[in-house]
Amino acid sequence: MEVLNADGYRSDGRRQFELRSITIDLAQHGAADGTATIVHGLTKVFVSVLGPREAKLRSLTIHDRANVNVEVNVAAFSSGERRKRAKSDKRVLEMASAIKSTFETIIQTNLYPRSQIDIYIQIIEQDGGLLQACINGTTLALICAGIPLVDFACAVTCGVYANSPILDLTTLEENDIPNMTLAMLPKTGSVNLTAMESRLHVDRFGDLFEVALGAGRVIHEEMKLAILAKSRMLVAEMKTIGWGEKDLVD
Amino acid sequence: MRPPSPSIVEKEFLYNSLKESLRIDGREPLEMREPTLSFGPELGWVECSLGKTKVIAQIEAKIVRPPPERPLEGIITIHSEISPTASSEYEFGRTSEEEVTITRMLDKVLRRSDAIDKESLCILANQRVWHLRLTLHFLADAGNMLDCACLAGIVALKHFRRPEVEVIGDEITIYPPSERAPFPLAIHHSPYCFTFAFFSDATIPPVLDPSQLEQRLSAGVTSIALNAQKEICVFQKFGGVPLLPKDLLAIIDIAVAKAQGLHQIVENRLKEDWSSRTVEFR
Amino acid sequence: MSIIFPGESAPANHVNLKLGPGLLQVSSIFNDASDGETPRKRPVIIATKAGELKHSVKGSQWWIESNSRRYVPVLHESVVGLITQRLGEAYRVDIGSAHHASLDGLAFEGATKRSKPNLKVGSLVYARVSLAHKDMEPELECFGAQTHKAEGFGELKGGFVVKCSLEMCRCLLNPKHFLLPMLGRRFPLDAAIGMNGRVWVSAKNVKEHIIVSRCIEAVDPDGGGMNEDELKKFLHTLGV
Amino acid sequence: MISFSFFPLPPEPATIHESPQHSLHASHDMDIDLAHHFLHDSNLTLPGETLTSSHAYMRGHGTYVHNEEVIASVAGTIERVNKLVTVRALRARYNPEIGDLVVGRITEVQPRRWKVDANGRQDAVLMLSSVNLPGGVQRRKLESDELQMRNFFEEGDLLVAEVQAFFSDGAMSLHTRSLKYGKLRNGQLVSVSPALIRRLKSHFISLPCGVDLILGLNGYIWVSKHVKENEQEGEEGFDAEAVYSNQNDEIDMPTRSAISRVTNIIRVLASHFVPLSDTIILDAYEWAMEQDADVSEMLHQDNSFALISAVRGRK
Repeated sequence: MEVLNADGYRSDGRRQFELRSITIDLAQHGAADGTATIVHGLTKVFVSVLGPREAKLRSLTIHDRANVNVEVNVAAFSSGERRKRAKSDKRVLEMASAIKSTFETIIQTNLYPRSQIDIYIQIIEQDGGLLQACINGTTLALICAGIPLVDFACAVTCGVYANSPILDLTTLEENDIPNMTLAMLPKTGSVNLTAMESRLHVDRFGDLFEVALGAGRVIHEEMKLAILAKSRMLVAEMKTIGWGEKDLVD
Repeated sequence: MRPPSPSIVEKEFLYNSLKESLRIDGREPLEMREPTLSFGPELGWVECSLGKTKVIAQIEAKIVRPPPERPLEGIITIHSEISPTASSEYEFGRTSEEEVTITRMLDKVLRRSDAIDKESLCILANQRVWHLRLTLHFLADAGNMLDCACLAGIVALKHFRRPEVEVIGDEITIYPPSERAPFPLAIHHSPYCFTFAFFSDATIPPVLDPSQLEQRLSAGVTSIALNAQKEICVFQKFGGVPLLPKDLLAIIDIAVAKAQGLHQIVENRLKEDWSSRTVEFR
Repeated sequence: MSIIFPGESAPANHVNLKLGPGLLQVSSIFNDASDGETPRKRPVIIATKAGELKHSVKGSQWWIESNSRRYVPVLHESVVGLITQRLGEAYRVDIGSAHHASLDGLAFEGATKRSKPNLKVGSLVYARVSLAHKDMEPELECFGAQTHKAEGFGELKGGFVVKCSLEMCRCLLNPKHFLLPMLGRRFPLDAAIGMNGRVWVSAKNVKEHIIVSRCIEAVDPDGGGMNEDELKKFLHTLGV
Repeated sequence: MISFSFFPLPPEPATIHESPQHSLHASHDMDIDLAHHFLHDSNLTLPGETLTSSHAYMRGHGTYVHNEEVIASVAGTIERVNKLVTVRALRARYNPEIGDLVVGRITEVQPRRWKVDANGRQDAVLMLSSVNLPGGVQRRKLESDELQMRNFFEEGDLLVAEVQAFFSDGAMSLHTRSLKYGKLRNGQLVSVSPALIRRLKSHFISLPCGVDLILGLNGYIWVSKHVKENEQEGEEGFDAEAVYSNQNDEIDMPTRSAISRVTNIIRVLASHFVPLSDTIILDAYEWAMEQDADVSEMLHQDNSFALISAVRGRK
């Protein structure tokens, strides 16, 4: 499978630094505090956030901050062939603990002692960039839930083919070339998560980081636009039927 | 009873001492504890300890029929359950987060990185292949069991010898060590894992091979597994204090330097043990 | 020095015998065939721990010297505790024993309903065991038994805490032991030694704290087990 | 823990944000900061956006200070009140203040206190000493009261109470020591986002259609049968059986349909993020009566849009 052909196109027609199309739906679902669905190309993830709320198990509470709890559930139909994953599948558990520690530093947990913030991630379709979609979806859902964050966490996958970086990989590309998922904080341009499990020479990392941070900023833009659109819509709704002055005491 | 989190006195003392680049056990911030490797009677049995952290790795091989989807490759399985013997933090039955991290890291460092050539483990295509079973026992957790386990795993694989096997037609004869010298595994490269602990206070430098107190008080760890040929197999930073790319590149360079040194220590130790072993064969 | 193992009987008999840790009185049936009478029950002292059998000069007090790390609370022993939880008035304190001890908010010198020390979760206290019973949770107090004065008890601020074996703590409390005087000659140092295997140390700077904690770990029978001159050489390598 | 899920509501107007492929270039010359110029025209902000320098302004809710900059930590509207800058999140969990009227559900009975789910960050606490005891308002608390706490409130009971204080970790302490507070019956609970409920002079509302409303500031709203003035438990006639009884009165059909109609109105208004007040609910109710649409159909997409535009029209 040729990752990048002679005139610089990839197998799905994208160019080297081109990201897949992103669709973000921030509609409110059920009793969750914040919900978000994000689609990167064909990878679709639904995240719902509940909390900060009373912890189910008092033993899990921490006396000076909130306890972040992440659960990832992979739909059996999400990848090519149907595969029912056991509850104790180590790969899924590792992804959940990676997301948990990524957001434990971003969420201002010290504001909610002895409470719990639950993040439930449902993977609906996967075509590469799974951890990327989960992190971006979680950022959106947390913001929709009104939970204070230090910054967005914007994740992107990047690989190396013929010594030059490639962005936002599909499953085929992920299985073929060495790749890494990277999550960054746009405000400080610092890296919060890196996950790489394929062999790559040390010298490639320099420009890999640089390109990945650039891509992170672009994804940051898309997420900002989506949230602003929703915020403006909510504000507009509240303004049209304003308050009769007489019955307001403020 | 989960061990209580460290006291405020220990927390403040650790931060102050690290600000002066002093560590409680007298090491430099970027100094790794000297690994001591002691080998068992059989080949493929090693007890590796970093300071008081101790892990035993042991390899068994048996011949099995390969799964239909991979007829030409041998099978490597890794068993790494952390029992309460390591520290009261771990409970039977419940997989702790630490155990998930270690198990996944071993899988990435020893299996997914193709450190061992699986084709060489094939005896007779889709008939008989070698099944290597690496079992790890965690004896004591004095911090950074991850690096200790990875080191024990790779050293055990390098120390293991499998019996010589001859195939005529589809008739397989296995020669016990007393008859023919046992065969080492085909190892492409040997990756070593290095874990750095970072702290929320930016003035505190990152610390290599954290002790238990440093690990518990750190604001996130970053693990890098790489071989002596400067190829990184795993680069894993799950959350913790955000770092600028230049800081990440800095610790990569440190890990590269450390890998050379560690590789040398392991090779010498293996030679030492090999020379002391008299394998007589008729 | 006679080593005794669990189950062996100890030659301890005295009119008012006092048994220390590791010894147990059991009444076992002796069919003492020699004097032909019916078997009489005679109290026998057996050991329940392995260690060195020791007795006081007059032979009225017997005990076994053994080393362990799990602390069993004993009345009026001073311990270094870690506050793990605050329940209304009282604190729950971890002293390394089987159960958490409880320390009342008013168990401090001069504490009244209004003015009482406000300890946070995670702070260290030096306290005296005021209740130690095998069926009840141990209780602590932060003042002397008779004088009700602080006598050094209360919150421990700054410094560093070292974990070591119980025997090491007993050695440190023994004035004739070489370690503390040797360190004291090199730099000023104060320490709160808890019988529960935790020693709080306070010195001028970080380097000295590290030296003290490494020396304690080196001399600890469970750790390095160094004697006096080995320790001198070790101190020399530390540049002190 | 009993939690509520909504009647399947029509999704809000499309909040789907599409970004076609071609616009996404991670090339380095990506300088048009689309979101940036949106930010300036409205006083909306996002986490990570710098608001002002921390010398000029004091930081309030929804912000934090880093390198002498006040930075937003939530997505919402910026409010600058002389020297204080705060960001009010559009949709967030209930942020309690002393004196707030809240509706809650008992989740647990503990020694001398009840734990109450009040849509807060932690379960609120209702001390036994903060409730009215049978036999006169001023009666002192007895030992026997502690043993029969379930005669007052038990798990699952709904109540209306007032926030009287906060614990050190921010948990609310409630009290029901007034006759208008206490156990709720004869009605239905609906939960909306707390941002839609503003502080009103009185949160006890009687609609002319024979329905009483309690707008809890924590977003829990109780819709119940109207209780006439004289029937309400008078000051002196305080009898325990009435206040803590779990028995619903007889409710006739018209009142039942009125209650469900009002509840559906609230659900439709909330799903369109329309702030709630008695005038709006009453307008909507009159409109709904004119359409004499069947109560259950009110939640259908077209009906709810019709209702919203009608209510907007009458403003």
